[in-house]
Amino acid sequence: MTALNTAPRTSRTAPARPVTPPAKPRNPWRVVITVAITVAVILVFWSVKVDWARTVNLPADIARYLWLMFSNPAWDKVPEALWQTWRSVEMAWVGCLLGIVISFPLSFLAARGIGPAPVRFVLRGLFSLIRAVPEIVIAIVILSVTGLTPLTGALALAVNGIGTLGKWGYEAIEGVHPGPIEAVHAAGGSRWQTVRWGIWPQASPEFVSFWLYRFEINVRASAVLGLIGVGGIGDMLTSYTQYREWPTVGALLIVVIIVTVAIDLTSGAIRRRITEGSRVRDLA
Amino acid sequence: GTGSSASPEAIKDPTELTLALVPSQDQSGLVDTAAPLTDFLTKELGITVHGVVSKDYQAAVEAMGAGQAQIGFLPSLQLWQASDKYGARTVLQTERNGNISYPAQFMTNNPDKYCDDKPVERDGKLFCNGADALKGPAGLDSIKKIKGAKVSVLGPGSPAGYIYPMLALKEAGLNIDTDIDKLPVTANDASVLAVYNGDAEVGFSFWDARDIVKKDTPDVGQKVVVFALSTEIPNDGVTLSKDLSPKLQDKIAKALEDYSNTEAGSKVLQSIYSITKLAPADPKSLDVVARAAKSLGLQ
Amino acid sequence: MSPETPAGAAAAAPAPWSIRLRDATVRYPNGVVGLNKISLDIEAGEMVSIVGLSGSGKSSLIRTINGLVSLSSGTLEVGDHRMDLARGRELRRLRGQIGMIFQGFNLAGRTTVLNNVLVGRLAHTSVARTLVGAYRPRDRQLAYEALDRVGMLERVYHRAAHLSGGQQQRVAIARALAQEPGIVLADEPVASLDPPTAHAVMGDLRRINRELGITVLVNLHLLDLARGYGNRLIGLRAGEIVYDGPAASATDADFERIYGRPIGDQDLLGGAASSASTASPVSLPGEPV
Amino acid sequence: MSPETPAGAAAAAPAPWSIRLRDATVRYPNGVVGLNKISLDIEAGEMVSIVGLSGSGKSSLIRTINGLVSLSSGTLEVGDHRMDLARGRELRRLRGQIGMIFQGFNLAGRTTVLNNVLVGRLAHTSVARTLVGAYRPRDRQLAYEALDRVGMLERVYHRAAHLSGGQQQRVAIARALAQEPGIVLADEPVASLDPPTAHAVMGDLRRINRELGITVLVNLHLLDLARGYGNRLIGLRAGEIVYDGPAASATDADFERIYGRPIGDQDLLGGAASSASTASPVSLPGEPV
Amino acid sequence: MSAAEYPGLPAKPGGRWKIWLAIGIIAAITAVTLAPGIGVDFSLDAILRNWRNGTEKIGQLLVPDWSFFPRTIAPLWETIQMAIIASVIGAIVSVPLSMWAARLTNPNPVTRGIVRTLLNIVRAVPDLLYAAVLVAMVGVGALPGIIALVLFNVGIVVKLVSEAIESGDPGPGEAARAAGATQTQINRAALLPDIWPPFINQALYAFELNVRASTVLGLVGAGGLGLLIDAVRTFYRYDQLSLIILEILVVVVLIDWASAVIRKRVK
Ligand SMILES: Nc1ncnc2c1ncn2[C@@H]1O[C@H](COP(=O)(O)OP(=O)(O)OP(=O)(O)O)[C@@H](O)[C@H]1O
Ligand SMILES: Nc1ncnc2c1ncn2[C@@H]1O[C@H](COP(=O)(O)OP(=O)(O)OP(=O)(O)O)[C@@H](O)[C@H]1O
Ligand SMILES: [Mg+2]
Ligand SMILES: [Mg+2]
Repeated sequence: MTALNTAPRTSRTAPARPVTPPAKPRNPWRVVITVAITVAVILVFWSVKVDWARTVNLPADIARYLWLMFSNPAWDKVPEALWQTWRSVEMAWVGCLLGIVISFPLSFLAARGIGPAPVRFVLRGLFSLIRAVPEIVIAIVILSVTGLTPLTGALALAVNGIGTLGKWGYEAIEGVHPGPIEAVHAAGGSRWQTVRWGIWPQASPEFVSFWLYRFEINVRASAVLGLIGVGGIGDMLTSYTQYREWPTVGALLIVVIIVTVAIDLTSGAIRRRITEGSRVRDLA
Repeated sequence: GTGSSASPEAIKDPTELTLALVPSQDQSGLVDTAAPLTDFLTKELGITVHGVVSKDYQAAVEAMGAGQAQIGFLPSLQLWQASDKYGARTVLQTERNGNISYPAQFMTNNPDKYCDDKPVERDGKLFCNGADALKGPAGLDSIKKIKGAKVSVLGPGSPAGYIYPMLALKEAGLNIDTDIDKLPVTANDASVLAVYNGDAEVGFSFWDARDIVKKDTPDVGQKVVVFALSTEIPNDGVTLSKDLSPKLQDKIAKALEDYSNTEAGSKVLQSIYSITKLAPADPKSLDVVARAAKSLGLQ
Repeated sequence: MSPETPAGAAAAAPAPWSIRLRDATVRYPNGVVGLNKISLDIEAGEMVSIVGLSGSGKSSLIRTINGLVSLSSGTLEVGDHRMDLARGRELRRLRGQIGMIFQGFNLAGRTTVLNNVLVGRLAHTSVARTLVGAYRPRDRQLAYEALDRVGMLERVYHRAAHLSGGQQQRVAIARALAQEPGIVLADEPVASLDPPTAHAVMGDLRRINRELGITVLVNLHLLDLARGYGNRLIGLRAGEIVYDGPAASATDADFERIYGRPIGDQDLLGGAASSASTASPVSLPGEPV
Repeated sequence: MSPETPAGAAAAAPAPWSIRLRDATVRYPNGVVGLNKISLDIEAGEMVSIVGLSGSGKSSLIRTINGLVSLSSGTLEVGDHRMDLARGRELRRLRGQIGMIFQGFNLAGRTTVLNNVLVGRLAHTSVARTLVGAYRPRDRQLAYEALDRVGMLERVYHRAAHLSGGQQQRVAIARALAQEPGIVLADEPVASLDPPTAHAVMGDLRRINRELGITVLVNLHLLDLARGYGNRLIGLRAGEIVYDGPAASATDADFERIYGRPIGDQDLLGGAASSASTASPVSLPGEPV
Repeated sequence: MSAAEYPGLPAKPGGRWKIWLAIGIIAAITAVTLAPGIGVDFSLDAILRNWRNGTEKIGQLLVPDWSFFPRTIAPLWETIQMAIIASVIGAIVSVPLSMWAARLTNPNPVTRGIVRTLLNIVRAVPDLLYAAVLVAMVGVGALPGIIALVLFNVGIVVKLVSEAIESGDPGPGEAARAAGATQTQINRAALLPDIWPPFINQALYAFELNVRASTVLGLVGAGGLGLLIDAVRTFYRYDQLSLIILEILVVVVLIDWASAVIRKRVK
């Protein structure tokens, strides 16, 4: 603080008296929580047995594996890779669609201010439960119903999707700006009218964004589903990785990357189209 | 998917069959499809047979239990579980290069400690303590020295990566809970690499998992020495769901066995499953696995 | 009274409504007192201006009247109905009769101007129609009329977010008009408008008050507008009514009471501001807690 | 001239700067023409009010001057520098000399008032200091002074989002003052303030103009404020200058030209609005495309 | 129609066909993905016939074996440990990357494109593959698991946060730009304060994912719940599996609660 008085002053703006701000408010809880979290993280880092020195060679190793994979990719595996990619995409699509259809109404019922408290509680529990069950276990339960078919994969993805989409959904709904909701209330709108004209116009871009992202996740989740035998590009990738056929892995990766980048670009374009209003100009 | 559980008296055979093939860990190639095999069976049985390659043991067994798969090519422990849990019948056992069984191997990167003799080289890989016989059991006297060492082990469902080596240690007088420092891995190649990289002093795997990682680490045969082999583990085999009538079961078993005896059939089986022959199963040989698993307190 | 407007039937022009507050107190969850024991009678068909410093409770008063903020104590009657006791369908029906123009517009930015105005018809539209957006022709017609009235008809299919501040303000007014309300509550409806537009909007509010007899309450920052357009002026300070009387005859002393400091010529926006060069180290008025 | 303010050294009081536009045209990417061939000379130390309908280009003009909107054609000189050609470090240094008060405040709502005001010191702060938030004591001192000046010092550690509209406005003004600017550009700085506060803010702008000689440009909706506080008045219509002259002597005919329709008494916010009962079906002025 | 509807009403803008086109495309893709042979072959019949199998399995999962609890403590702790480390490192790395990847915080389309493409690639690679390759590089143990999870986290957090940034308010950034700030300063001083709530939210979500992704950790020998799940699955101990799921559920609910608290506080 002493520095304030010696700070060079210009003749112009300086008020006659030195300006002292009010005392900084203290928030003991904040300090306690920050310290607690920091200490916990440090303890965890300290307690885990990891030889960090091993990461030194990582760049060289990465270069070596990249060379192994991409110096001479096994192009002959590409047709099969494309077929398996289609498998992944179709399971992802059906799973995503089903997940959306089911989670969409549920996420509204689970949002504060829309669903009655008991319903909300049950639904949130359900979403959490689904997210707690490992994918493979969900797949095995469904497998006993629909067998070792891609349908099982799609259904497993759908069930899984309900957990995440439901959670994202009610979070997005609760996060919308309250103004338009208030306007609907003030005009005498009922609960579902509020949902349609107070919430949905605001939350729709987020929803679409989550749906597209979920689709992307589903395409990649086929690695796990591949284990049970329903195929997919992820399964092919891990299999060849386990057998260390790097040229094939390289070719597969090229396919995967092209496909997922294409999905990302498409979804980005769709999202931009929806949120157009908040478009930002690039400035000099 | 087809079929549903049926009462034993009046079994109506399904109009479609599903064959679940779980790749065995000790095969060198990669199984993508069981198509040649299912094509053959479809023709032979007059019933459409779909093939599915599943890499998850539990998924395959549960599929058989729920009537979603009727024919299973499963590893030994799962063969036994399918029959124990769901009444499936193990009909055939596979033969590789004339063997109907295979050993688990104990590997080390510290041959000075575990080898009583000088390691010898076979096919570019080192063995000691007579493990170069390539037939178990061998060198089991030396495994007492594992006490206190860091050991890479697979999941408890793996006969070669867990059950048999652990049983051997137990029989050698070690307490498997306290006497060794377990480094869990989930695949045989990882177990080899753990020893190769020095993360573990000793590792378990099927014989000879070093071949898998040889492509990346050509010197694995020199750095990782196999110093003991466990008693022989039964090969994988073919099991049939109880949803099938005994008549159809026999028909399938016979068709497969005959197929493996033809030169063309043997070639197909070799290509997709690295087996040379299918022979009638001896259910008792599976009991060994079950007993091994039980004695480790896993059931 | 009780203007029943069953969905499907054309609504009759609603009778103007009175507003009656008795010892109304609003205490926000964080302890701030927004309104402090206010008693107030507004007759059907009055046009009332409300002025006061920022934070004096103007918005709180307006929001209390249509039930967006609930009373901590006291009673509120709107028309013949106990607004403070109304719940569910009854509350929605009452609110449907009260048009509200929000300080921050409260438009759904990503949907069209038309859809925003149609929100004003929700109280008369079934949920099924709402969900698919299939409003009846008569409701659309009312929306067009309201937009026409504020000069925004040509923007009917634009996104609300693409409009300038003044234009958004006008859409918000159209939404309230589309309700065919018995009462209009306007929270600083001209804050972001240029003078001609501001006067047009105020004139419009006065016109619906005079021609249709709708009760109108307007929060204003501009004293002259408050004086010029209201029949009655209410001054708030720290959640209490410090002035209540005819608008035209409010004196400088009254404003002094409302704003808590002497009001010189320079404080009337119309005043000769050039005389305000006295501005010494600025002391801005603090708000009431 | 060229006020060099290397980071670390104390800034000398900047000399007031002039602004020179020649045939300046701003065409937005969607084809809308914001400014149409404007030529304008503003001398150092002037205080200029800019009025015009909503959408007439007031904000575009202000934003052009500090380079937030770039010219489609024409030239812009600020002080001795070609602002339209400046890039990178040079552009940032020039902007550091121009304080800007935005129409929508543009505060970061989730951080403190102090941090928002310190944004005004960024041009004089190294990136490293910014990253860890370690502003120099002198910069902090300038921020406190600026806050003190607008009466917001006691709120220094409050979150910006927790302030009322008028308070946010004042924080935004403090941010501009903390820059120690040579030019202040203010885009409707009093739109959400009550009259006493509005006059205090305008008085403050006039004071920095008179005492420190800082060039000030203010966009205003209120004719009387524009007339009362500006030395010079510029009227915009559809992106073109339709009036430029002394503020005090602007006539009703001039305003008529600016707003594109006759200005009666009722259009001056101070006028006797009660005479405006003529309001037939309202015809609101349309904006320029 | 619209012309007659109201005098002076402008014509409805075109472009509604685009919505129908989109619906058509979605329907077409769905039809293809459901087609027998090349598609998923949706069979309601099988579901109706065999749904009992599924409820039976779920029934088995509903009876946790509480006596198994002591054996799950160590693996649970190990999993949480890994998850914390990976989340913290991932979060720290994600802050600058998110800003690089969003238009609002990085107006340069070239660097933005590079970062986004790299992150797309990072996300495209299955975590199992990372684990397999990393074991060969840095050996077995916690390290490859942590690295795999960090990559996984960065991919997700950066994607979600950069999207949150783009839909945010550009105003404060503009104010800082007008005050002569560099892009880095703008990001730090004006935009970061409003970004951190979604950031914390996504980082917590990634933490939850990490707990669930423990199978990856198991694969590379870091132990944890993944390995235990594999073990109990091998012997069909649905009762033990159910206890493990319950434990993960507790963690998930706790994280949910934490992120709800944070959301409420920063609103
Ligand atoms: N939701 C709320 N929670 C807590 N306090 C509130 C809330 N809304 C308003 N207040 C407080 O209540 C008091 C009255 O606020 P109100 O919005 O009615 O003022 P106002 O007269 O409309 O001011 P302005 O002219 O700035 O709009 C203020 O002190 C304000 O801080
Ligand atoms: N970013 C933009 N992109 C496209 N058009 C714009 C943009 N910003 C402004 N415009 C248009 O340029 C014209 C001038 O806008 P400007 O914001 O300068 O008006 P203004 O005089 O400040 O109006 P107001 O009083 O409502 O703030 C308007 O027609 C407006 O729609
Ligand atoms: Mg208010
Ligand atoms: Mg403007």
